[in-house]
Amino acid sequence: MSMRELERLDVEAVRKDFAILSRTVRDGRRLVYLDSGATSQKPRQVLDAEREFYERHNAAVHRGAHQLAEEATDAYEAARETIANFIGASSGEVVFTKNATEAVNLVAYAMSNAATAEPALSRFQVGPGDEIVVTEMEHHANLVPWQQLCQRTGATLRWFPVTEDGRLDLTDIGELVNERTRVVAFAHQSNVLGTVNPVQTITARAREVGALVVLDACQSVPHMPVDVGELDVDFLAFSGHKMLGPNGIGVLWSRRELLEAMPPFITGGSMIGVVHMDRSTWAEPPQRFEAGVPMAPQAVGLAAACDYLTSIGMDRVADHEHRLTEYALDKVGSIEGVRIVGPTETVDRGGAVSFVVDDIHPHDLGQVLDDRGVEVRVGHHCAWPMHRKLGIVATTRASFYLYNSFEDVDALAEAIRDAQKFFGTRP
Amino acid sequence: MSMRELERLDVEAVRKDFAILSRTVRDGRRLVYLDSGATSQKPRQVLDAEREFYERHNAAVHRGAHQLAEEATDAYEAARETIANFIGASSGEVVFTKNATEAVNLVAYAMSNAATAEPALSRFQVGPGDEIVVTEMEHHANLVPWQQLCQRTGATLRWFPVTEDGRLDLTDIGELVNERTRVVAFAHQSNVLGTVNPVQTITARAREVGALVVLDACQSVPHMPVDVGELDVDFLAFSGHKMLGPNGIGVLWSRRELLEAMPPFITGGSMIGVVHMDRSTWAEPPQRFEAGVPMAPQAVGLAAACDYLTSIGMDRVADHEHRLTEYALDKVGSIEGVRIVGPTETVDRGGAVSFVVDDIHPHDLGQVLDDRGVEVRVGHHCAWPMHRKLGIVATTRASFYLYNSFEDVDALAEAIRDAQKFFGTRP
Amino acid sequence: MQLDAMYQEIILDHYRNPHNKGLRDPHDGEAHHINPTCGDEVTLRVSLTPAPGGELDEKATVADVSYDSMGCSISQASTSVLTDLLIGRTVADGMQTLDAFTELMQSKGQGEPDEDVLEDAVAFAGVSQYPARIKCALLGWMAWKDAVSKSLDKEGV
Amino acid sequence: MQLDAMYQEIILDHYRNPHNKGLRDPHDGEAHHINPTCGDEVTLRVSLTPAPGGELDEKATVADVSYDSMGCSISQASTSVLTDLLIGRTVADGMQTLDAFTELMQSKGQGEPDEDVLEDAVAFAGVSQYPARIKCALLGWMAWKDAVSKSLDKEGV
Ligand SMILES: Cc1ncc(COP(=O)(O)O)c(C=O)c1O
Ligand SMILES: Cc1ncc(COP(=O)(O)O)c(C=O)c1O
Repeated sequence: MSMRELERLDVEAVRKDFAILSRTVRDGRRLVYLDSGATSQKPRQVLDAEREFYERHNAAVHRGAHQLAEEATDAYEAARETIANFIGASSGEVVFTKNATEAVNLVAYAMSNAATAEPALSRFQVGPGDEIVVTEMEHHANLVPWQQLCQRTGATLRWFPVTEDGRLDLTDIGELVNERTRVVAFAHQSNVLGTVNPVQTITARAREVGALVVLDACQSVPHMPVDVGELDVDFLAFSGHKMLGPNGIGVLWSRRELLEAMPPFITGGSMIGVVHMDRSTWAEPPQRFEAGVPMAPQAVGLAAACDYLTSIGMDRVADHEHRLTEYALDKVGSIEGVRIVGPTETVDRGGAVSFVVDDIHPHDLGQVLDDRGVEVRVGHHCAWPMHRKLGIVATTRASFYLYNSFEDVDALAEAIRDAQKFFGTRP
Repeated sequence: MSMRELERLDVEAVRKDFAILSRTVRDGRRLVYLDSGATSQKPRQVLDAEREFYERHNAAVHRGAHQLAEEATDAYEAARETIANFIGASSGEVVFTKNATEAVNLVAYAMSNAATAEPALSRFQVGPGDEIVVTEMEHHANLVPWQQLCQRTGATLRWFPVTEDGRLDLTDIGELVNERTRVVAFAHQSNVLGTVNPVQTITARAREVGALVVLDACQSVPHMPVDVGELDVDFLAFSGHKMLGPNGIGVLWSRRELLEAMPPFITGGSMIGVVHMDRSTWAEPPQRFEAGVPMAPQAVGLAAACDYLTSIGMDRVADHEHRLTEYALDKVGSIEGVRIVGPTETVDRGGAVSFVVDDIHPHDLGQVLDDRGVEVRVGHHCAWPMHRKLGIVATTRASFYLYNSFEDVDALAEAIRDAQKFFGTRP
Repeated sequence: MQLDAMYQEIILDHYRNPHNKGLRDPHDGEAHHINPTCGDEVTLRVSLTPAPGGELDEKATVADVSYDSMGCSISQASTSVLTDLLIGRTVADGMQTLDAFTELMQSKGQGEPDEDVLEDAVAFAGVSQYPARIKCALLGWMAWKDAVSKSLDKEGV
Repeated sequence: MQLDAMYQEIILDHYRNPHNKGLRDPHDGEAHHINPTCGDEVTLRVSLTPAPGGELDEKATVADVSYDSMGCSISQASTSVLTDLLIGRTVADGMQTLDAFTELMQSKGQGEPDEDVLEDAVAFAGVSQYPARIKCALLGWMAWKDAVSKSLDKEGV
């Protein structure tokens, strides 16, 4: 950050763009939405852009030659360009999927498809003796697809352990990532712990052994400036719905050269070169990976979300969340009987704050919070093995976004104390 | 139909619900949208339902315990119920996908996944010596995934030929569908020819040999009453965007018992039973097949589309299109130099009317039509092998829906004659 | 406040002082159930006594229900209430009670529970207003159903 | 009417009476390109003459371009115009013309084509307003580029 401090984000102004934030819940309580890690709310600019597409330009993209089809195709491809710019990529490197989960599966299935295909695809092939490395803090979306790839191909899954304080244990990286490793897949930022992982250290080792690097950026792209040019990974996956965009759209980014070499995943219309009854060839990327009529209105909505975030500035969004997180770690962490799960300092840490409260099960805690209008998530947050490793069944997670205010954190802290009173675990 | 003739559909009233239909194209021409076979337009009721979800109830479904998450989950599951009812199914048999293409791929990949899994899944396993039967009139979406399944497993692809007049040639059905056949996949209605295929004849034979039947209902569910109880197929796939619903949502229907036995396709969050680092178990269907945060707003929109169609009555929609098709076959078919590709009578035939015009390439024809505001589709319509079989490179297709009027057909016929004049092929 | 409707005293009592908790032998069937959304678990055992001269069938009596579990107040309390309700009843009666309880849970707060059948379990009526918690309330009951059917199966073989 | 801007007389003339059509020998390279959205095809051959004392490189002269094709007026006419423009020119000149033509196609109707370079091909300016047709106009040109690069490659081996 420059000398001049970053101008602060105007939360009240931002909140006006989100109609849902002015509704009440449970007997007229103000909605305190602290579940953006699961899905974000959408500003009217995004909803308007999507609706405008439907009401003015709707047609099947890349399939028609009439004016509506032209306009729809233009809108779709312009959206791709905007989204590519948002992550410092070029548009030919951005593939649209339905969510990040599909994006990770796309890579994992392309790899097992390569296993039964021509030898030219050997860089994507895995089999017995090969290893795939993940981490113990992965979301199921970046774990189960790799388990399944191993199951289909006979490769072996290995993983970085998580330390007690919620960081990756890289002690054995030299052994764990070795010449048998074909893929290293990990989260940029943990959706439970908030931990921002050391991309460069891991990527550097992966490069030494020639492994492909898959980065789950679901919790980073929405919350901090991300530039694929700086990251030096091979694949990057994220979801639109977590970054103010519509549901039903996700992104797989990869280097052009890799996409050009990679076999397809879902097959059907619009992804083909030539089709005969018994064989087909493929279109160039990104089309090769976008079979069927795509989610053009959602792409347009996601581009509007990128524009919205850009107009505020991702630096500013990150700064705002950083301050909220600092405040929450302090406010919530200092309540007697509350323990933060994950790093307690804001270094290399984003705005997912998970915690346990002595003698109150997260489900029961969540119920009291909900009764106070405070909407958090309880459970294992699709990171079950990590909870098991930390010896916890479930946690309560508050996660922030640009529309959250310091009062939201106050409401959270107060509701936690209410729950302690309600269940009689604290006076 | 009963004695009393079905009350006619009020096209003018319907058109008022579709904002886009009142726009103009190319220098102020009235928009004559004849490309609903590619994608349909959306009534405001659908767009309103989706927006209402975003502005009132948006949250990640099946993942939260707070009020918004409850409301979102209720809305999502109520939508599933509505959509299930629309096709005479129960909601536990309806799986949401991003489009019909994903739905077909889901079945094809579940089958190759079964091939590397426990023997208990043998009913889904295919391999060398096994056969999969499709037809020569399939859309790429119901052809390429089966080619790829064969490629992955060593099974053999076979197909029903298409006759000169655009019907399936069932002469060799007894040999083609035999005891080696594991799957028979075909379109309920051709997206190019309009042909409605004899489901019962094919299904009866498939049952004799114990093959699974996959029906591509992309062009039937939007246009005629479809009841899975009557069809006796195993899988049915269709897309929301072709039936007044949003993009980004499709449906795979299957019998509960099959879904319960079938292994998953895309893996990740919300589709699991228990997750360990090295292995996972699966949730019950339909969740098992819906990994990741789903497209809940789109499901809600699609349910609103079903409600819209139900309120008009699918009988009435079918009747309206039937009369439009009859009129178009006559009006367009009687222009000198025009040849209809596909059945020229309306028996077992839906409202896709494809044709060729002597000495005018479809691209050039489409250009003139577009100039007159008539939006049709030109090309192979993702049915390239069928065009090759019929000895045609490309066709021009007009396809109808409930918002099309007889004047739209007149505009089409007039524009075709204009094109003949423009290119000097007719006086 | 709606919270009180949900967390009735009876529920909190059972939660703080669960009845019949701990795994015991002998048992005829055991089931382990997990709530996949939060990871809560229950291991539950059933011991049955055949009706005089009969087999381990619907007419058998539930001699004991023992369990070990980890979870929220609702799942803990409902399993505790279950043991009170079902120990000493016939399997057939137990299944009826299960049906009544399941129906109550699905009533979205509109159910009128039969206190003669459900006894303390009527306290869970408020839970039915919170769809995400219904699974919690049913966790032990589903395990019971499973454990019983395993007990009967075993006899069947 | 915008149609006339697109279907200029020159284009329709070339469409009705294509120049240099038909596959001829000898040839140094051949390419077969297909437009995947409509199935239109072109097979195009290039015959090169090395510059005096030189090899088949950038300085070689395009001695002949012959082709067989199936497609719409735009793809037919643009391939015909291509042959007129490129036969007799050096490969380097041809590549420059290709670049100029590609740029024109991507200009969305805003291009100001250099008539000295593009000659008859300026008639295609109107096509650039119709994104779906740009592929048609470029089909033969892409095949030419491919066929030339195959010719040069061959020499390289
Ligand atoms: C007959 C048929 N099958 C499959 C599809 C594929 O549908 P989608 O592109 O929505 O997946 C279509 C439409 O494109 C179709 O008409
Ligand atoms: C870290 C992380 N990875 C992957 C996902 C999966 O995203 P989606 O469900 O949108 O596919 C999520 C969110 O659920 C996440 O937080």
